[in-house]
Amino acid sequence: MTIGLTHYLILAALLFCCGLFVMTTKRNAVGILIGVELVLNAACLNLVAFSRYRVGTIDGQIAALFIIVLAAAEAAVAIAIFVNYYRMLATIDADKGDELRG
Amino acid sequence: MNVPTPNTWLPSADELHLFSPEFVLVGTIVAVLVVPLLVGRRPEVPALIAVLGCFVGLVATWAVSAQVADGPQAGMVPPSAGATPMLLADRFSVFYQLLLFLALGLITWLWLIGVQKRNGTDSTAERGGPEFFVLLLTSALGMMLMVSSLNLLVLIIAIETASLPSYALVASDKRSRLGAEAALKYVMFGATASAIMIYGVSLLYGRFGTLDLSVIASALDARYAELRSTVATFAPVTHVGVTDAVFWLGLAALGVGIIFKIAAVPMHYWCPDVFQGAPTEVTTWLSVASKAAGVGLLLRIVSLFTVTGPWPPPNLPPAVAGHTYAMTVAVLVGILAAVTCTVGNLAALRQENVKRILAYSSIAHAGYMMMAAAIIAAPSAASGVSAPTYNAGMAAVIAYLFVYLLMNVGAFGATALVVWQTGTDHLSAFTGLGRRAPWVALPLAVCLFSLVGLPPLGGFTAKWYLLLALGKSAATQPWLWVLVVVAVINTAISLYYYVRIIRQMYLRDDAALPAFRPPGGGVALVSACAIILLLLGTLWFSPLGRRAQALASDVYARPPAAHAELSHPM
Amino acid sequence: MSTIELLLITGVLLPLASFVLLAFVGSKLGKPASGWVAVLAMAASCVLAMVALVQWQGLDAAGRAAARSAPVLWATLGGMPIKFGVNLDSLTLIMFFMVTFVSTWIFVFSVGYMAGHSDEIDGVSKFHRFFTYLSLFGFSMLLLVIADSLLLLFIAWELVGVCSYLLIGYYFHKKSASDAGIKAFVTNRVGDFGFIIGLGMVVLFLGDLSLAGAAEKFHHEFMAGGPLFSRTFCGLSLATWMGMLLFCGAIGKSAQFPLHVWLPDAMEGPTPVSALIHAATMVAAGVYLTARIFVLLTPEAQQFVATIGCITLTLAALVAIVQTDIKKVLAYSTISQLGYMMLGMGVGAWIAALFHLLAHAFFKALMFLGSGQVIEGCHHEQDMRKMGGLIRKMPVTAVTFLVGVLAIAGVGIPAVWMPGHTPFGLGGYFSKDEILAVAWHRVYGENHGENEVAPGAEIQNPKSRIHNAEAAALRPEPRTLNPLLFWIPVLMAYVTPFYMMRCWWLTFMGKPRDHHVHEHAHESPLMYVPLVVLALGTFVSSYYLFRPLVAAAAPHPFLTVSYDGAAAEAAEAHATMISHGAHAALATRVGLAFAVGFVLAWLIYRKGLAVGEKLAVALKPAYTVLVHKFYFDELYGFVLIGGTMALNAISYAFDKFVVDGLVNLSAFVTERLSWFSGMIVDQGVVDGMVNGVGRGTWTLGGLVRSPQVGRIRNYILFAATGVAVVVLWIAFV
Amino acid sequence: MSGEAIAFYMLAVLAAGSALGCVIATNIVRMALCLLGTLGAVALLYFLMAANFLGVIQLIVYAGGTLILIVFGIMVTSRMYGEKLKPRRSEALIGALVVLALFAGLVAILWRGPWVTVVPTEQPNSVAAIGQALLGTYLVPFELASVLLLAVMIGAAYLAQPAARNGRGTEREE
Repeated sequence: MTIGLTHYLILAALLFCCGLFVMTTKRNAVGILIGVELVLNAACLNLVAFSRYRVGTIDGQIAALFIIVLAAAEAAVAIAIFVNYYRMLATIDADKGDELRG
Repeated sequence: MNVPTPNTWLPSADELHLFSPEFVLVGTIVAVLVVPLLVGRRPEVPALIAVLGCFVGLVATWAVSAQVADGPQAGMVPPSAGATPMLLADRFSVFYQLLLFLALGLITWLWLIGVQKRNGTDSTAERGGPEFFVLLLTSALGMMLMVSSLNLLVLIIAIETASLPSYALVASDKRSRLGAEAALKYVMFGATASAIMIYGVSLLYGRFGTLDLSVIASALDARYAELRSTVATFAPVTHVGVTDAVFWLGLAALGVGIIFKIAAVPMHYWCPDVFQGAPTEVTTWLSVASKAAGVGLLLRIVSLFTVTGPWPPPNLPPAVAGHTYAMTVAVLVGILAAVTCTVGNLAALRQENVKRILAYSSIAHAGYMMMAAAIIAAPSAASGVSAPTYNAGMAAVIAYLFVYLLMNVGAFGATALVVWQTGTDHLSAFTGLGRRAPWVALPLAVCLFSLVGLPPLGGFTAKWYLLLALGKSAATQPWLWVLVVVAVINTAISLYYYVRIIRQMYLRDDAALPAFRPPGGGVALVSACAIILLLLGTLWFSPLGRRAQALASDVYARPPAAHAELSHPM
Repeated sequence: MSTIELLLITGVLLPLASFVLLAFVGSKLGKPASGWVAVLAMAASCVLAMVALVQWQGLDAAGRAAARSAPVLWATLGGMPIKFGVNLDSLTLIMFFMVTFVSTWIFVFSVGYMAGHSDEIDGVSKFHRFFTYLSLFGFSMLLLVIADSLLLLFIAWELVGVCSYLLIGYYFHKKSASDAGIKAFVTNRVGDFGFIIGLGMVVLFLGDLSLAGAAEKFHHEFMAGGPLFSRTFCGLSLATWMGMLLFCGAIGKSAQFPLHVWLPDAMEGPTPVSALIHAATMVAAGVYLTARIFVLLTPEAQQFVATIGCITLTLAALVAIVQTDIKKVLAYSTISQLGYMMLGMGVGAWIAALFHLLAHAFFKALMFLGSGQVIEGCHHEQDMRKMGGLIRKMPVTAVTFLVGVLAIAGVGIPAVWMPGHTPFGLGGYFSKDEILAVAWHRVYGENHGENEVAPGAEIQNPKSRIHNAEAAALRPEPRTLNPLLFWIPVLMAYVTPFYMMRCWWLTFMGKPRDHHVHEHAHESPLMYVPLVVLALGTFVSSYYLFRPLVAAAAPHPFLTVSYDGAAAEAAEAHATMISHGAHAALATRVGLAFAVGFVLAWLIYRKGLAVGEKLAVALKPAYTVLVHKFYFDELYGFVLIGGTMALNAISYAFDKFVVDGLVNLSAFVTERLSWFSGMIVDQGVVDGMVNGVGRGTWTLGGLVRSPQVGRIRNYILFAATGVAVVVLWIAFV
Repeated sequence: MSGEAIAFYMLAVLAAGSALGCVIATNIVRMALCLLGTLGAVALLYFLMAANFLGVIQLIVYAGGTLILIVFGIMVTSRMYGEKLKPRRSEALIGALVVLALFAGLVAILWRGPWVTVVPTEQPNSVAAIGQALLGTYLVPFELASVLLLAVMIGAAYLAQPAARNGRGTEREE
């Protein structure tokens, strides 16, 4: 059995779903961020797999490259906001921030 | 010295000129960073530079508008064989540049007033003048590129460029507990949405083998043509568009990112919380610019499906035409639009916080604007409608956005003045405002009535053009009537909560609350908005419509597949 | 722009100027001065209107046509020009005059009325604000009157709505007043909703929003059998729907069934506001609108209008019988009279309906101001049961009020009525009579050959060209109306004098029932001068001043029906006239209604006053009403049994028949039914519906925001659920 | 079973297992470790797909940069060590149901395709090719990303800096 596109896609889908689940269940804000990283990894895996098995250009790889950069940027901003949040509320529990509601 | 390899490429002067507004913005960012190092961190310095940048940017935009007068120009076409343009410049994107520069200028104004009014001088460093403007300008850059990108990768990066600085902006008042909470929610929700969107883009890449929107558009065309021939020979083919599950999945996931920017249902949850928690000038920026860019992007994406030629297609049985890509997208967008504006208006009814009311109102307005995106079929003479040369939906959105900018800047600006004075944004802070600060209350009332859409104000003009566009298209696509009815019902609902604020200002009073003198600059800002709204509803009623039509002419916003004039001889 | 137009436009702008002035420097002008500014502006408008009216009367047909100048292009909307101009015709002028005249005196009255009030609310003076709103109201109404485009009309319409909200809720610290303001506003929005959709249809199918242009296109469309007439929805042509939807606006503003609920509540506003809303401006706007869109109404739509009017006038008249609040009696009587006007519109009595509107404006303003005088004089006592015998303390008020009562009751001597002769009678006599006569004609009349148009002939009319075939299809033909639409209003014509006389008698005659109230009662000149003026106006403003002017403005002779006696105008040469038989029939049926009504009211309340004092102390008002409505109850019991509520009445009838006998039965049934229509229909069902919609929306609002729990993870979960649903849909559907 | 298949399955199990570990772990530090596992496995999968440069980047930027950032974030914000941040059981249940349904839907769609059918050619896959593409075809996103990174750095630095209270900023200058 040769490894084809679908294998990678299913793996990516699994990562995607894990990431989404992490985002919805982790109360630690950093945990939510980790979920986001998982989803982004799924997208990158998809892109590279398509690039490799179907398209045959390096476009997919380049896109994945940019997404890695974006993930880093996003993490930087998110961590800075977490630090700020932690400073204000003295916790990293995302559920504690529920003053804004209704 | 290395000899440049053939693939290394610098865009031509023409191309660079085409995107000079963006370059002006980048230049302003650098200036905002560098100049304070030279002259000191006074808050006026970065603001002044930003305003200056806006002016230069407007001039550049004007120059570009002359360049795109003949039609859309594709830009940044790489020299390699088969390469496709990355960016597009047309009147629609020029309009967005104009809008964003205008919004930038107004927000800068508001920020300056806020700095002076809110905390006194000792904390100006706290407000992070240069940092604030770097973030603001960068997000503006992202928003401009969102509307003019022709490539999904550029699109993603543009959206992130618009979003990431916005997250930071929400937390820019570092001593605000609510601001910190709002920023956390915003960044988390935004990261989720963009992650889903990126996953969707990866699927679209797999489906079409390209990230280029023009190629995707022509692939859709090809599929459409294939479909027509199939129908001619093997009728009936059912669910032609719907069988393409991967495509729809990718599109839906991409849509998640877009409607997150618009704050439409079901990705609207962040909006009220963030709008309430963010500093008011940032809220204004998000409600105006971020939303506007999202709507523009939606129109661009949706217009990929624009069916050129008569509608419904003559050789397609109506039952099948109902299942084409275009029809499905239109109906989905229409449903989202209807739900969005209904949810926004209903949820606003019971709010007690003015910023939150306005947040929900902005959700509702996003819904109205999305309705225009449901007008998808190109108007044509064959269907019996007199053929305008412009895209009615786009023209309506252009008019709407312009008015919306003024209404929201006015309403949020006045709210900001009250908030800075009283320290609270609860509805009770507005009690007796008609007596305490008549020059804030009156423009605010005008803006609110305009948000309702009462004549003779700009809001009415905007809704009028929107409903007119919907009604005209409904002549050939009767389902659009539903949207018209929903919009009208929603207007009636929305009246209630806007009038609540007005009632609080004029019909409630409490002698214990002192009158106050709002800062002159702030009064000037909100009054200017109110006066222009009044003019837009009266004297400038048809000029606005004409201008919007002109800006939406020549486009079905379908990116040109390739561009001969600008390709390089290299 | 002709002189007359200039006069009118100036007249419109004067109240606006007053509004702007008061809005900005009103607080500096202080208590009496700011009021006088508003009065001056309105009085100046009134003078201008009079000048314009005199000039207009001096012009012949050609001169009148020349006086109309082309409207100014304002905007072009998708190929449709939007033009604004003055809709110059006799109706505009007379309406303009009426609005300015009545408003002026109401304003004068207001200065007196508001001066007596503590105007400090939460420590902030509101006096000038009241006149600010009044000026804006006056401006909006005048703008509405001169508007020649449906769009401009709509704008003025909305402005009137906003002002009414502000004025009704003027005593905002009173929760009931604030709620009443909101109720008025929201109820009107319900009607406006239909209006807006109707406007949308006008834009789409006619492509012209000017009144004249839309009428022209409508007729053209009719001749061509365009989509407006060929397409149907629920069995009615789109044209009919369009007319009905446009009329929805009038339903809201003129407080027609089922949207009449706001008007009695609107009595929470200061009394001058009630007078302004009920007499000259807001409610009149609905009738005026109907008159202006009359040419866009198909026969089916007209029938709808007539039916609504009939239901309204019946319900309101019955409810008015049992009211004890003096202002509420007047409110219900207004609704009832508006019902008559709408009925008139619906049956084709265009001229009579507007005539009734104008006449009604005078005497209703008079009565409201009179009631304001009473309320003010009696220290804000509005309950008639505590009044009585006030004629000694307030002679001027009582006499002028009586003039109003006589006018609304339609006092006249029918025996003297002969075409061409001078009959005796007050405004309401002629107008209501003519409405009913036209209704009679539509039910039983015969079309005499003399009005037929030669085949193929085309009649030249200054307003529009109408073809023969169209005339045949759109004209209100005799014998096409449901007889109920004639008989119910006729019977209600007997109720009107009854409840008005009851009101007057309880208030002014008999022995004082509450000495505290009676001792302090007084009247002030500033407030009774307007009363006298309006009473004189009521005398003058009858047949010979208003009707010819209104008749000259009739939209098209083919579409309206009128008395033949007044067909002097050349333009009316081909109008549908009703035969003499109608007069004869009416004279015997309703001619002496006022007499019957008055006498019966006197019989009952003369006797009831003695008992009333005792009962007022015992606080058994419902019982008082029940016992002392003997003869009338019997009469109206039959009306209702014959009417739409037959089932209810019969069920009660059977219940009570055995026990109390026929007479008591009718009394009870009538009381029950008026209570029913008041409590159940008015406050229960319709209020419930309106409130229910409001509450439903409110609950829905809570529901919609309930996911906004404040926790980001849950937001993500909601969004993820949305995504999952979409994915599953794509995958498996 | 070919060597490629064995390698794929091992890496897939590692990636999926680490991802599931992220799901299960309640301790944030363990979650970060699991993320490292996933990132590494994905990087190796890139190598397997002959995207060597990308694999290296994944290791350097993602595992070496972003993850460090996350760990840094954890360290700064986890003063209350040992506090259990567990979601409610009902939330986890609903989340699990939603995600499982989503997974089923995704698999159903991904299984069917259709995907683009360009025959894969031998592609220039060297670092040089990628570099040229970045400065050629992808110049615009490249430059845009650099502006974005600049702004993000400034924003993050600004936010992470503690707020100066009572004009401490001016004190520092003195």
